[in-house]
Amino acid sequence: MNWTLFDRIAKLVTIGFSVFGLVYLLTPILVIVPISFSADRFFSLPMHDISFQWYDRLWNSTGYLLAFTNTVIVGVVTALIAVVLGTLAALAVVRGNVVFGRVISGLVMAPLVMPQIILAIGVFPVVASLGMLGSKLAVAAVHAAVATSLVFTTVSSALRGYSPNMELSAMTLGAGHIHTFWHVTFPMIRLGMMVGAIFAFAFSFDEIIIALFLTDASSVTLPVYMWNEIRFQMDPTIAAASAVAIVFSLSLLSAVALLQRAGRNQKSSTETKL
Amino acid sequence: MNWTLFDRIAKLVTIGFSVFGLVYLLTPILVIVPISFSADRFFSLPMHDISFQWYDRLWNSTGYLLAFTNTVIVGVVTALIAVVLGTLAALAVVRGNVVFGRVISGLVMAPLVMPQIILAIGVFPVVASLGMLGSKLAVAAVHAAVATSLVFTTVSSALRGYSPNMELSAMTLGAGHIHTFWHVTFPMIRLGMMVGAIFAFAFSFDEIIIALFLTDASSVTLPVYMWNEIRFQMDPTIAAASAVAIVFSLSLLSAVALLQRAGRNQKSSTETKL
Amino acid sequence: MNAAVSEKSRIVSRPVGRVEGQSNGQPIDYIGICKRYGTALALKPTDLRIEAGEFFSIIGPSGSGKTTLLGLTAGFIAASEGHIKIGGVNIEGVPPFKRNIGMVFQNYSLFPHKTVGQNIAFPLQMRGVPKREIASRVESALRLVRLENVTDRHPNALSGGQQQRVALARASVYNPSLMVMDEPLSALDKNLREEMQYEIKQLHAKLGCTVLYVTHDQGEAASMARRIAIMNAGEIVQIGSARELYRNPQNRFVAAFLGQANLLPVAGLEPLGSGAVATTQFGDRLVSTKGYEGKGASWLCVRPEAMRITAAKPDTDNVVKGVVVDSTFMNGVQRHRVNIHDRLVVEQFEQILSASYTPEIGTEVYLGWRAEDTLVIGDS
Amino acid sequence: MNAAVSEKSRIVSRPVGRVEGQSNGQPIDYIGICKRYGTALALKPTDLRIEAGEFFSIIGPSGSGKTTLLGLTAGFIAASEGHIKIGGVNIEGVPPFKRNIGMVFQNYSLFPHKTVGQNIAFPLQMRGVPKREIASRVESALRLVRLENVTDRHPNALSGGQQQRVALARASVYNPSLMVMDEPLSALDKNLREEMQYEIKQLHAKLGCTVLYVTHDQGEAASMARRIAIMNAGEIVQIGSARELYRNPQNRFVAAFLGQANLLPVAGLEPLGSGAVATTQFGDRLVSTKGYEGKGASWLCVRPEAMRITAAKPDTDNVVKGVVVDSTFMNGVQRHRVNIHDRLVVEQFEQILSASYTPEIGTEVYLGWRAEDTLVIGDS
Repeated sequence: MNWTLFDRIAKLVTIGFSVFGLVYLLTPILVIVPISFSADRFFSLPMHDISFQWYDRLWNSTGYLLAFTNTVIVGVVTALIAVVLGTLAALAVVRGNVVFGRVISGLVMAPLVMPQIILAIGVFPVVASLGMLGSKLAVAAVHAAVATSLVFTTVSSALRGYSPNMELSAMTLGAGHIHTFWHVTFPMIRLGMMVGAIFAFAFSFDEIIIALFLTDASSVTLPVYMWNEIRFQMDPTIAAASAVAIVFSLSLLSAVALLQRAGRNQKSSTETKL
Repeated sequence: MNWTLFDRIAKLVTIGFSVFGLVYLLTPILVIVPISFSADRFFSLPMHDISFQWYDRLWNSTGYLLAFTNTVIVGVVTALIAVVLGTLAALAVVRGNVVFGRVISGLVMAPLVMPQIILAIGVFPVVASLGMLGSKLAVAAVHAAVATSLVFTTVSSALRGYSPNMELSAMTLGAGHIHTFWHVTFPMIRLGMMVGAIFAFAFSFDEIIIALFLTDASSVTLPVYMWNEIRFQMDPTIAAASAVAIVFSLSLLSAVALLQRAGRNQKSSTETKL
Repeated sequence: MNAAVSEKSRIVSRPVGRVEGQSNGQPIDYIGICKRYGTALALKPTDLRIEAGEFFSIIGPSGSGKTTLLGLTAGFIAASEGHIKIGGVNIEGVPPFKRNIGMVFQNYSLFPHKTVGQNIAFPLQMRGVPKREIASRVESALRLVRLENVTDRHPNALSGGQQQRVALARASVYNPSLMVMDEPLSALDKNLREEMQYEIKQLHAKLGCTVLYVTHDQGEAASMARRIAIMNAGEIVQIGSARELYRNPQNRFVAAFLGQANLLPVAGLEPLGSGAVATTQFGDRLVSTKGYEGKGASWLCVRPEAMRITAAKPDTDNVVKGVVVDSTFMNGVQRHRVNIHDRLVVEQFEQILSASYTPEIGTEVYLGWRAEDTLVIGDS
Repeated sequence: MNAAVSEKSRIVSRPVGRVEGQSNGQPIDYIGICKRYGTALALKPTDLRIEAGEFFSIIGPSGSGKTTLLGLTAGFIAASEGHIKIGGVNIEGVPPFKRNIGMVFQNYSLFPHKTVGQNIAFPLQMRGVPKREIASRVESALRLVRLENVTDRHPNALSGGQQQRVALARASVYNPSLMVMDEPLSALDKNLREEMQYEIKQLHAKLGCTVLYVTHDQGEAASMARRIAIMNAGEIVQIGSARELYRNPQNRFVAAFLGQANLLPVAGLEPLGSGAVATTQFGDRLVSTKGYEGKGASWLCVRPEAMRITAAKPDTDNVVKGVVVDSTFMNGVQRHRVNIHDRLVVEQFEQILSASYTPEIGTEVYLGWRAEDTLVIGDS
């Protein structure tokens, strides 16, 4: 059916969205990247010279380096906590005999819908009273509350993607609980865990409000540092930092796309042959 | 199987997560709500008196009222734009003969993964050069870029949930393109569109970074206003505002849960009878 | 006989005469129609005429081109070459919603948000039929498929069989001259399927429209259609009644696709009168009353029920010796698997009421059959 | 006969003698076993003995308790009452991974991330079998199911039939004394299913283990099992060979579940010698050579192929007059539907090779059958 309404919409939308998507995706890149390579202090078109001076400055800025290191540490810790908790929750809700499965799902997903400014306002006095303001662990713990729901989602859908008979089968073949998990469950959800971990890291990498409330000068994360920088000066160093962050984010996105494609291939070949 | 590994995990996790989820969900509520009802300027336990003075002040604050109105206007416009664009994109990618369906999906989803601070930094000079800084429409347009991907997701999954034969069937029965869409496609994706619209609104309602860059005093949104308030003073009025925002967010979440349950019921009854 | 009687008792179900005022079917002509996707031929150039009011079935494995032929008929896809005439009128370029074809899909495709009544009213609304007339026609369509008191229920509240009846009512309420059915019963379980086969046959008798029935189930086609076209690899291999196709398959594919066939590989063939004598690759000389004109006479085809199994050498036209390797009973039929010449396992069926001899596994036996039940066929 | 011969030619497939050193099956006893969910009885208290090495099949509609019995056997669910003995040993409380049962699932449940070889090696690894021995046992297991050169491929790269063979190899490589199969062939298409039925029968002959085969397909059960238990509504209704169940169903459910049955409603019953004379609700007096002892003699059961259709009144024990309403041909069998007394449609089958008379639709005909093919049965 090459003449249906949907196909007419399709043609329209293909063109429209290519433009729309590219504009939104490319605007930051088109604005930020040229600035980051400009030779002038203030950006002007046409560009006179290409220069790496702002990247140079970025590389030699202890502030940016510290912020980047902090962000990566917080992101990795967030991802680790989220993967453990999210996977456990998914196993319990999807495979176990949980009485209040729906309620648990709701609780796991709740931090995702809570406005972050409110989460931040609410968590701030608690963290303060624990004396943990400025602690990277505190930031990671709060980030993990949100990120756990991301891992929960990806691992749940991986678990729903194959029959529980697979595990029953392993048991009849003589595998106890641990062996069953290790030989069957884990290989089947591995991909979901990895994608969930990347989502968790990316969320933490980008998050700014909670970090604004809970970090101090020593534990500041990259978005917060950039935010502070931009408030005081419009220095092309920030464009260079943004360009690096864009490349970093797009790499994570590509990793997810590749992992998901690998998963789809594995799954579709199962389906077509059955 | 009431003795598998998963069931043991389930028991552990049921208890663990109930606590974990409740702590994270309730912390803001437990911290914010009591403050908002306190009679004192500075909060102390035990609470001496319950008072509605901060809600009174909130209600009479022209600043909060303006910010709330702005937020709702921006949210509604965002939702409208996102529903139209997201639905068109979903129809084209899922039902149409799009050559680059994957690429379009990628472009639609891209703004969701782009760090918002970078989106804000990139979009700021563009909006400024268009002379639209402080325009609510500009904020809504940038919000819509992200929110479109949310609607795209919910409508796509609604479309994938039923067979395209449904539309072919309507056509053999004599319905042209418009009738087919109106009598078949639209009723089937209605729920997905509504859920997507709520997600879009909720995203816009909570978003702060883009709004910080693009709004001015007249177009300030609630999270930005709260952010400014909290930087200058820790006044329990902000607790009252937060409590209102929490109730608002939870209502949206409940609406989504109810709509999704309605959809599941409809669907599951189809499946069991087939 | 009149239709009202059949409502009296639930046990009774019998054919009802054609209702007056209903449409009569139109003939369909496929003229050199063909469909290419790039260089792949989904349907080779095909000529076919389906008579007005005929119940015509197309069967074949998946990927044989059935769905392509159906899509071309309904107008979902455009032909690469050739065209289709319905009632003598070329329908090339006519969109599906103007073809006035009633189509029944595999999964019913009822609209879940509309009631049964609204579902059946839908095609009438699309045709601008006045409201009052719609109500009465919906009612009589439901009566036609023997469903009542479900008008205001939603399709999801009905059983699979009931949903299929509603789909039939919806596809026939506007008196289409052609009804196309795409595996309409494959989602139902076996007993319900047989009941619905009978229902559809009766509906066809009442409506008198032409029916094009696509299925992969040969039993369904055999019990319903006047003529059956067998498709394979994008073309129609043979057309005929179930009986003709079973008794005179033109090649190996048709023989094996319809029921069970014992295929003995032929090494040499000589004419004998109007028939032939074949030497199998095992050295047996077997007689057939039918000759073979085509090229590549590769197989002797003998149906399992044509063979008799005996302990002593029988006095039939053709005899082969073998060892019983399996013997099973099912639904009144005893089935033996006999290994002949240590090289090929053949099947033999016998209804137990007429069976005289049921050998043990491992017994040496003779299989005997008549020359007229032996067919020489080609490879394709 | 030896196993090696069967590899020589692809056409040959014949039974292979039991391989030495393989396990012999163990008997299974179900003693008053029962399963309740709240107040709902999924399985009523059941006693059953399956003999050592027997191929035993359970059939029944979905929800009849088949899956519950299977889950209890494998150890996935715990019994509410009663217990199970395998080889005389009570296995109550023994977890599934210590029961040493080989289980084959409907969708094979092969591990997609392991190769075929690793899949089959898995149960041996779990049992701590030395590496070198594993390799040779995997190889011989694959040979047993006639699959070679697939050891290093992933299950997804195999066809459905090959995957099922791998699943069989994996479930039998550790010589379980009992193999439980849960609708193992339902995902395969019809031709492949028949081939695999034969394969599984042969595998059983080679291994000698006890097999519990659960299916909803009566044909599958009939062609494979020595004894069949028919389940309905949480209990075993009747146990017997396919032939016994078909020829002597104890009640209406069994008669209608296995094959086609004509059930004539009985109004009155008098003994006649060792048999009985029944008066149907239509007024016919019909003779049966078998009496009826149970309560509620409600139906006369006559199998369709036991009836002969004639134009003139035949000289058989039982005769009924009717009108032909439908006549179809399928796979060598002519099937008539005859409306008797304007109240009930009965079916009659005849293989066309022996059929003398094929009446037109609408013809008045006689159906005749013998007293010994008439059975008086109860309602349940």
